[in-house]
Amino acid sequence: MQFNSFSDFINMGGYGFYVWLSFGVSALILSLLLISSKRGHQQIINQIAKRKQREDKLREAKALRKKHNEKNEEAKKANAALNEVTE
Amino acid sequence: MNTLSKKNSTPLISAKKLTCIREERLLFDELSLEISAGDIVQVEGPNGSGKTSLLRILSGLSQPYDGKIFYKNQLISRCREEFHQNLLYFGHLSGVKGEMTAEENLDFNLALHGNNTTESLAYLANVNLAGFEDSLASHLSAGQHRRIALARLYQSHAPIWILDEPFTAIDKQGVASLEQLFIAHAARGGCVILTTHQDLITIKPEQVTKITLDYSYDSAFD
Amino acid sequence: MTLKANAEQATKHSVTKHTTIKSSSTESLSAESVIMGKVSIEHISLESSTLKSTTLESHTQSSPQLSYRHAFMLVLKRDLTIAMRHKDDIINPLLFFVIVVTLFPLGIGPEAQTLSRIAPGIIWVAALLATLLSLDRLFKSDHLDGSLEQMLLSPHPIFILVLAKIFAHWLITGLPLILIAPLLAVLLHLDERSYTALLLTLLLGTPVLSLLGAVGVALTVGIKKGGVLLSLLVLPLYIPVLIFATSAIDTAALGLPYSGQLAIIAALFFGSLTLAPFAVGAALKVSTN
Amino acid sequence: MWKWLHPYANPEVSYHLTNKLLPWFSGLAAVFLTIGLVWALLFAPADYQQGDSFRIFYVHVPAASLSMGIYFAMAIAAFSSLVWQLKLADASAAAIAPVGAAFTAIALITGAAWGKPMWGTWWIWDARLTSELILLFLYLGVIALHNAFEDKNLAGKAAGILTLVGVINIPIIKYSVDWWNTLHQGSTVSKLGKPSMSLDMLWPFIFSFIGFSFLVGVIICLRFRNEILARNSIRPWVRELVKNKAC
Repeated sequence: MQFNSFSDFINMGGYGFYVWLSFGVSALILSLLLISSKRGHQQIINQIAKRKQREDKLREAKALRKKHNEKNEEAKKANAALNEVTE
Repeated sequence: MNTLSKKNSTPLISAKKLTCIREERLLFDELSLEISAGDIVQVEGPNGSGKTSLLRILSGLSQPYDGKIFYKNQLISRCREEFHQNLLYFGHLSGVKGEMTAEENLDFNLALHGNNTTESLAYLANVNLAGFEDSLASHLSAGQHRRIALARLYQSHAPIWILDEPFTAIDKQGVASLEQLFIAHAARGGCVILTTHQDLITIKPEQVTKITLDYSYDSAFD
Repeated sequence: MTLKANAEQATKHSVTKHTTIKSSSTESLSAESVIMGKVSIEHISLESSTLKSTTLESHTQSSPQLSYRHAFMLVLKRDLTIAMRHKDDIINPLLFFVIVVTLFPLGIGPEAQTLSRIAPGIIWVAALLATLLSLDRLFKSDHLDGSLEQMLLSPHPIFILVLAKIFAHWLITGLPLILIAPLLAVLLHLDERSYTALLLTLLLGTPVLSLLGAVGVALTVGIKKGGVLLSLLVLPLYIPVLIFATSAIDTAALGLPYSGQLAIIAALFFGSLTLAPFAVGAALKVSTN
Repeated sequence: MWKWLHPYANPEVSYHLTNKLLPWFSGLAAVFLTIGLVWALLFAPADYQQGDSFRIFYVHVPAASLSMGIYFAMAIAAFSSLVWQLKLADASAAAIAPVGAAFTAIALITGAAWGKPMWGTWWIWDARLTSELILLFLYLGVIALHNAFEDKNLAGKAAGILTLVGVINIPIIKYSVDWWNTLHQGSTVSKLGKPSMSLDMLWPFIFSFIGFSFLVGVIICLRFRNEILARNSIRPWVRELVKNKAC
């Protein structure tokens, strides 16, 4: 142990400001990078989930419309048949 | 029906299992095709379905996400020079410089692709630009720009024509004569791959093979 | 008109089209309209048979037209033509160069001694910035109007075309800088012994600026607001040229030999001359993707 | 020769590989960094000339040497992406460049903080600091270029080309800056001489260096994992994964 007391340790033989500045800034930058990289994972997963939901919706809408169209066609045919009959 | 498989000769251009992803959207997946001499292929699909992407990938301008393109069964990256010598690509942009005259533009385009430039005046006449040879292209209209670029078709010895919307800003007469050019080109052993929003006028449906792109998830609105 | 006659007429026209090309536009157009009107199978087959004379032979060996020199000259001539018809492209960077240099005495003070001390640095930094300013034009307009993709699709090796474009760029922007530099050196009281050094470093150094800059432009040409980004990419790469060029001029002012620095700049020139075109080609392929 | 690389070129396999590596790297980084930095701050002797300010050395030097090393790692990845068409390597620029930039920034800041008590000024145009500054510009250029592209695959390729151009230039820049610095020697008050390190100084240094290296590994794995997911978002295995993990 190089230091006799805690205040000695903080003081760093008069260079405390510079030493702690260096260590502090390094710790800050690295932890920010680490946290943002870690959080990015969940963010990306959520993004993909959202996109998937949207695509599912679109696909459903498409299927629905197709069905609707088919129904319309059928109705038209039925109508035409009806018309023929009535004529 | 003009089928692609009928011919036994090696296909001019073929693609194996192409996958294209743009802006994290799957445009097409595992698309394979073979195009031989005599084929006229029309790529169809709604806006944003990847028609242009497909043509650019086939021409080697864009890299597919996955898959390979072959020119006469050779990977195009392996025979770039030969492939480009036999390819004529015409994109959305006409590649005409406003600072040069119509003739200079055509001459440059022809020479760049290794063609003769001695008859370029006649080609300009072919696309109804006679009399405009000496006008700076910046004084000409967008349609005239496209016609300057299309004049190259009359000279090209390249068997593979890849044309992205060649009829944009071209009048009906011009479209018809271009279509005749395509038919003639196919008949003399070339192939034409094109996209167009307009209906083909003189090329009959049975002469055309269609590739329809409609794979995208977002196409539900079309 | 019968179908047969029509077909005959079409044949005749297609023959004239391919033998005597100099038909007037109206004539060939009328032919087209006839073709358009009634298309028949015979017509197509006739057309194709007449066209058979010019059957499509796949090119396997390069024709004499495809020589490197031919391609180089072709692109060079085109770019110079465009530049000559667009003279402000030449004049503006030059004007910028002159104005930046004249700002320094106004900002620092007119003392001849201070000025002559910092003159090499000023001239070279201004040259860097002027080159940077002009770089944008190297590929941008070609990219916007589609001629860049036509060049990439030409059978010529890309590095030849790129080299021609860079050479044209240097002729348009680098060479005028060299010509006007002595004048600015006078304004900045540059030591008389360093004039040769200034010219020699500019002569060897400005091509390096164009070559390295081309890599940056090729990378940013597809990006909408690439201008600021370009300077961030390119300026760090310019540092070695700046250091050796200014040091050569300083050394010359002391009356000492500066051939060492010149040799290094020459090495940088040849290094970038061999490597940059390939990097530019690869970057253009990505940018036009 | 490169066959063994192939399974790792599969995004799914490498995603799970990074997941498996992460706890190991994190653990090792934590252990080595704790030992190294506690040793450096508490037990290592003060330098007889520079006193306790020498303790900055245990952060500054690992950061400076890693900042250079990370660039070379990025260049190797870029090379394999462009030459062997390894698609995974495209993701490397996005994964690695910010880490490199962070370490370069740390090297610069700690260098300035070390320089103030030693040279009496925060900044000095010392050869090493100057090349470090230029290295930071190179990193920022790669990051900016990557961000400027909409398409991630293209972004990776463009950044890769820039990285390769940069890696050729780094030795030239470094050499020219060194040369420039010796030419203008007058401004340098006292250079940080290479102290002949005693063993009690060397060991904490080695520990903190290894610790920082593992930390780099951890961050790169984390970012690489994110990039793989983002680039393969339409693949079934990603969809499956997302179904289980989305909130």
